[in-house]
Amino acid sequence: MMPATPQWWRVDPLEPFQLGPRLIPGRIWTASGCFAYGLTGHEMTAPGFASPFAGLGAVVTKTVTPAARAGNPMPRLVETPCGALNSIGLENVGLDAFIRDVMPELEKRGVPFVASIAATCPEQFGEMARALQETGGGLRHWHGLELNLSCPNVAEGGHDFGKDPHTVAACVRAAREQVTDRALLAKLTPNVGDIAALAVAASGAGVDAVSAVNTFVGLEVDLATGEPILPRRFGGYSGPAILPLALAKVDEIVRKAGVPVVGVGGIATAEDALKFFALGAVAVQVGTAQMRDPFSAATIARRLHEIYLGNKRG
Amino acid sequence: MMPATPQWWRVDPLEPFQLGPRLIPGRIWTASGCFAYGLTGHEMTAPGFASPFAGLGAVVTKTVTPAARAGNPMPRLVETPCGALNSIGLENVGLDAFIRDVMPELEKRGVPFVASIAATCPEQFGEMARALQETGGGLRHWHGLELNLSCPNVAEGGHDFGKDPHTVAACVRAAREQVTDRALLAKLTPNVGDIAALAVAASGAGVDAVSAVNTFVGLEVDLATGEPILPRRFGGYSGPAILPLALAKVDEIVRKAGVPVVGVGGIATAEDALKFFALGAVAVQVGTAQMRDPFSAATIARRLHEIYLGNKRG
Amino acid sequence: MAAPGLPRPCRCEGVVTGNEPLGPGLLRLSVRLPLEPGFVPGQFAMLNLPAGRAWTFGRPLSILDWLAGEVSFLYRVVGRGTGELAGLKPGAAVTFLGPLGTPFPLDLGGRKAVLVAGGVGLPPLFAWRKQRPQDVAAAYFGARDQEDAPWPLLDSGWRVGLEDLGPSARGGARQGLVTDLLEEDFPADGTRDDCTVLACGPWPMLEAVHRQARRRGWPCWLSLEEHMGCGYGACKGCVVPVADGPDAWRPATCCQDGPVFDAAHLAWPQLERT
Amino acid sequence: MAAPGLPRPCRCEGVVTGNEPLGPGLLRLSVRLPLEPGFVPGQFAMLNLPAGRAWTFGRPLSILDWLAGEVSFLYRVVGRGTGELAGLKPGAAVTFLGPLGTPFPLDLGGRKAVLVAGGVGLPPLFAWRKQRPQDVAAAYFGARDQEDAPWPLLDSGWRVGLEDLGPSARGGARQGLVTDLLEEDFPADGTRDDCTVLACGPWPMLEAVHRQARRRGWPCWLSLEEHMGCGYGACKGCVVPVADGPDAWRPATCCQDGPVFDAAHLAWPQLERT
Ligand SMILES: Cc1cc2nc3c(=O)[nH]c(=O)nc-3n(C[C@H](O)[C@H](O)[C@H](O)COP(=O)(O)OP(=O)(O)OC[C@H]3O[C@@H](n4cnc5c(N)ncnc54)[C@H](O)[C@@H]3O)c2cc1C
Ligand SMILES: Cc1cc2nc3c(=O)[nH]c(=O)nc-3n(C[C@H](O)[C@H](O)[C@H](O)COP(=O)(O)OP(=O)(O)OC[C@H]3O[C@@H](n4cnc5c(N)ncnc54)[C@H](O)[C@@H]3O)c2cc1C
Ligand SMILES: Cc1cc2nc3c(=O)[nH]c(=O)nc-3n(C[C@H](O)[C@H](O)[C@H](O)COP(=O)(O)O)c2cc1C
Ligand SMILES: Cc1cc2nc3c(=O)[nH]c(=O)nc-3n(C[C@H](O)[C@H](O)[C@H](O)COP(=O)(O)O)c2cc1C
Ligand code: FES
Ligand code: FES
Repeated sequence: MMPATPQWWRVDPLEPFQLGPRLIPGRIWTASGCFAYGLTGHEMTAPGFASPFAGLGAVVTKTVTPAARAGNPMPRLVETPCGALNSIGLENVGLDAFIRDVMPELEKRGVPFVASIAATCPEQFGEMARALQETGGGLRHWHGLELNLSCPNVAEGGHDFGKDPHTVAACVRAAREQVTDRALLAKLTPNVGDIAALAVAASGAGVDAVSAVNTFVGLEVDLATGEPILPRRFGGYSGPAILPLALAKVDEIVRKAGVPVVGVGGIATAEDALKFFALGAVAVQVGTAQMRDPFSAATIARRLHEIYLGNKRG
Repeated sequence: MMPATPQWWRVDPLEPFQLGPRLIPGRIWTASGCFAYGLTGHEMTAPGFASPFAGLGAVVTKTVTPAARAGNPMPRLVETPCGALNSIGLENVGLDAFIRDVMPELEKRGVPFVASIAATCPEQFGEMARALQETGGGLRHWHGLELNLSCPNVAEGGHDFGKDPHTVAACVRAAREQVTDRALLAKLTPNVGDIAALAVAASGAGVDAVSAVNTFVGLEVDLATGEPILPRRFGGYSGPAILPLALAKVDEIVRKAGVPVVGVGGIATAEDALKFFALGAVAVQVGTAQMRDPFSAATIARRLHEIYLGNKRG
Repeated sequence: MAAPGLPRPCRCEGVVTGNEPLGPGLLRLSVRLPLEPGFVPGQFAMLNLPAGRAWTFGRPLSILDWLAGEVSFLYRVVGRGTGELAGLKPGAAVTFLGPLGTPFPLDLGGRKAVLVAGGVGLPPLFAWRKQRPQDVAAAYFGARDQEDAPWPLLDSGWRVGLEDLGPSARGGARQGLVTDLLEEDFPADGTRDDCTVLACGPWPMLEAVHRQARRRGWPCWLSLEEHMGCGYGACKGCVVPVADGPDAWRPATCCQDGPVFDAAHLAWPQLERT
Repeated sequence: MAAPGLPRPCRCEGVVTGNEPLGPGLLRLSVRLPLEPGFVPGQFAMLNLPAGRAWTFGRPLSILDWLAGEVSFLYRVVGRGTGELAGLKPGAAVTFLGPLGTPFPLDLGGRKAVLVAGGVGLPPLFAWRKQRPQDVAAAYFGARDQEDAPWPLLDSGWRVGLEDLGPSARGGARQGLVTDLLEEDFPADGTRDDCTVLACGPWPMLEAVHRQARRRGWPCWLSLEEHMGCGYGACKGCVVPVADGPDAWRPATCCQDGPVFDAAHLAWPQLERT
């Protein structure tokens, strides 16, 4: 009982496309935090696939901060009937280790990637961007920089940081000054009343696209105790449950702000991805589904390629 | 594989409780728009139940506006894997017919009810409240007034109306002046960055509790056409998918604003309801689940009463 | 409120006793229920799966028959819900809310019924004919082709029209639309003015049948289909425009005011626009 | 990355070939897979249901055995996932991602293994014993009571300790904890210093076993349990604190760096705090 193949789909997700100054290898990406640094899962096999990286346009790497972070206490994940809450707390190796260990390895393995960074002020974003540019400028597989302006799990600043259009603009500007020949993206929080305003601000300050959306603030209660399950009470809600919410946010941005959007949120199948493309997204990212199945994004890319070929012939 | 009976639950949901000036018959309510005007379903039977109204603390009636409204074109509902989008567009009989036909009938049948109203400016809220008070003041079963400050489906004003704390306060004040001996509630939109600020405003202006939350803005795409399914593009997202989001909003209000909350959003089982009570909600409303099964709220009330009795004995 | 005289709807869990295919993607589902309020032809039930696997909303299916504690349905697999229904084996649990809605009139005030059923629109008219055999002037069933027709339900009392007759004319089926058959049997020359049409099926068929009824001066009752949420008048998710004075209309619920409407009460300009 | 020398994990769909109860809420699941990379004892798989009914995250289960295209698991029903697994009949589809994680060492450098298993912690040690029978000095299995023990898996090579022995001493079971049995067989007097402990089971058991190993100067490998999202190192949802220099610690992943850890590498102060 699959819906009929959408006749309107005439784009090859495996075809490189221009995003700002950069030609990106494809339109199906993995989302930050759900596929680590793109160095995990290379050895995995599945019937018909060379690896989970087959056909990926980019891996958006786990957000790194200026210094390494140990993240939040356990439990960090709560499954819900149609999604999950996470409270990883931005555990990451830090910018230096990322530049030193991760980037060269991605380059060596030929993994197309977009680096994701978070900081607590515009200046820091600028410094991180400069550091990446200095070392990464020569890398063939480094395609873009995503500014994570929205992680709801970080105590210092994270929460309200990305909700203010002025701050968003300032962070973008600082990064854009440093990174001019790679695609620059701002990842927006959906936990605001007017996400289009954030997109307008980011666009005015020079991003090539916004990534929408990051997780929604959610909470789950432990019935045995009556207390929230996650140690920080709140977590980021992701997975199929948020698909209609993410689609609404993307539509708002596309129609009100006219800014290119990379769609994220609840994508688990090719059909889910198509819904974002139908609204005008230029690419999509697969998050939670990639955790369940490392071949999710590769499967989506292949299936959309097949639909594309079918429609081209037909 | 039910979670163990929560030992901390020591409240009888069937016991009347004080909410502002009014003693409300119980803590399990139905949500506005999901059980019509409380005049539907009386004749229904289910094994062990006298009617779907057994044990209900209140029916929050469908929101009425000053004049009758025909609502939006079809389709008005889209089912999603874990919830639904609706775009009813506030179809309602209008305030006059509500006062003339609905209220006396509810009184006659002994249905405890909270009237829900929506208007486009504070003055109108005041006038509607006065009209209700004039006719309803003598009714035994009229327990409260819920101001719907958040319907995302109404073109004129509805969308951004309830997002501004000042407007919220003004509407509440206008209604409070007229209705002093019934519980006054403001139903808040979750589509804002800071719902606690709305709750603070509503509380400062005199509500006895806030109802949180109304639906989240969502969108679904028709894959055949690539267009949104709903004629107004967006719809209100409800059902189990929004439970963790609603819990987060309620927790924010309780802990940041300290305002009494009636919890709404995704409740389908007694366990779901308990999660809201665990966070401090004084009552809960059942919406989408009541549409699937008219005995949902009654079943939840009975089950929580049983758990209460068990814990009292134990 | 259910109109007076209608059975009280019940909400209960039932057990599947049969789910046989009557054609490709066409099945008859039988469910044993603990309660049996009975039904009037044209009424439907909201079926769902039990907690844990339930869909957000039930699926409306017309009641085909209800005998000795067992209610039955005829349905076509079109999407998620009917697809999952088709996978149920005897013994599986389903939830039932029904009977719901305003049915076809049983008393036609002395007129004779012309029953017109298209595809899975058969159940209400099958049930009507079963309850009032003596009042039926003619019964038509139309479908796309042989595979589309639930043959075990179609005894010789039904004249069957198939858009695509195919090689073998099973059960006396004829090539053509039900409206062609009706046109043949009842010329619009005023000779037969004592009938009432009762119809259920796809929208183009209902429109055509309605035009035929008007030309013959027959009363006409149509069972309409709308996407539903609650099925019992609680959500206003299933509206049908009905006339409200000249040139004006108002929304009625398909689930409670309908699904069966007197065609004369419908707001045709609004209906035709959609 | 899987450490060099480990089999390449695969993601594929399998078919349930068996799902027998070995006790109340205790089952052995067998699944036929199209690929067979093999496994090292201590590795696990993420199991899930196919699209449409899948849980957000797979459920980690240790691999018990893998023979002739059929992989098997021993599991206890504790919640939604294992509850739904228990309902699967032969022929049902499941998705499989595995083998995953860092296993127990197979080569103990000449030392003898003392295997300690608690409840559903049995699979890794069952598999270890099957692969290296000659290297086992002793094998202990502990459980709450008779009903808690998967008897068909416990041949006479296992010394069984039950907290509540009950009326009949089945399979030579003894009253008491596994640590009591170990204490009995291996007095902490230095007479037996050539062993290595491999343990998997509930946390209090692991802590106790670790203390016993330290007292005897034995290396100690523990298989830990944490809630998991991805199971393959992608999400950092399953961290275990490991020592990082004196007094410092860093998060390691239970799914990739573990589930088996050298007890000497764990950050015990942090572990004991949780
Ligand atoms: C009063 C009434 C009686 C009906 N009786 C029958 C019957 O006897 N036999 C039969 O085969 N079908 C009948 N239908 C149509 C049947 O309800 C739909 O085919 C069914 O709901 C499709 O569900 P799905 O999940 O398989 O399809 P999907 O398209 O996946 O469903 C998505 C949503 O749309 C709704 N929907 C989709 N198609 C229809 C439709 N045609 N009418 C109403 N809602 C729809 C579903 O209920 C669901 O909420 C009846 C409809 C109504 C309103
Ligand atoms: C490496 C590893 C190997 C395991 N091997 C086995 C085994 O061989 N046999 C066996 O019976 N159990 C084993 N477990 C525990 C098993 O994974 C859980 O019992 C199971 O995930 C519970 O799922 P549920 O949906 O039934 O429970 P729920 O409590 O409903 O699950 C909710 C969530 O919590 C997680 N969760 C709950 N309990 C545990 C737990 N103890 N450990 C990890 N996650 C948990 C679930 O995976 C799920 O994401 C293992 C755990 C790990 C980490
Ligand atoms: C476990 C987990 C970790 C995440 N970590 C990050 C992160 O480090 N940076 C970031 O920008 N987004 C992070 N996200 C958000 C995802 O990138 C994505 O925006 C969100 O999960 C919605 O998409 P999904 O529904 O496909 O998962 C994380 C999400 C999950 C589930
Ligand atoms: C069909 C439908 C109609 C609704 N109409 C109204 C309404 O008129 N007024 C209102 O305040 N909320 C309305 N709501 C919102 C619900 O009252 C409730 O706040 C929301 O659906 C979340 O709860 P739930 O997940 O239990 O449905 C409506 C919801 C649905 C699904
Ligand atoms: S389906 Fe809810 S009113 Fe008809
Ligand atoms: S479960 Fe995702 S890193 Fe371990």
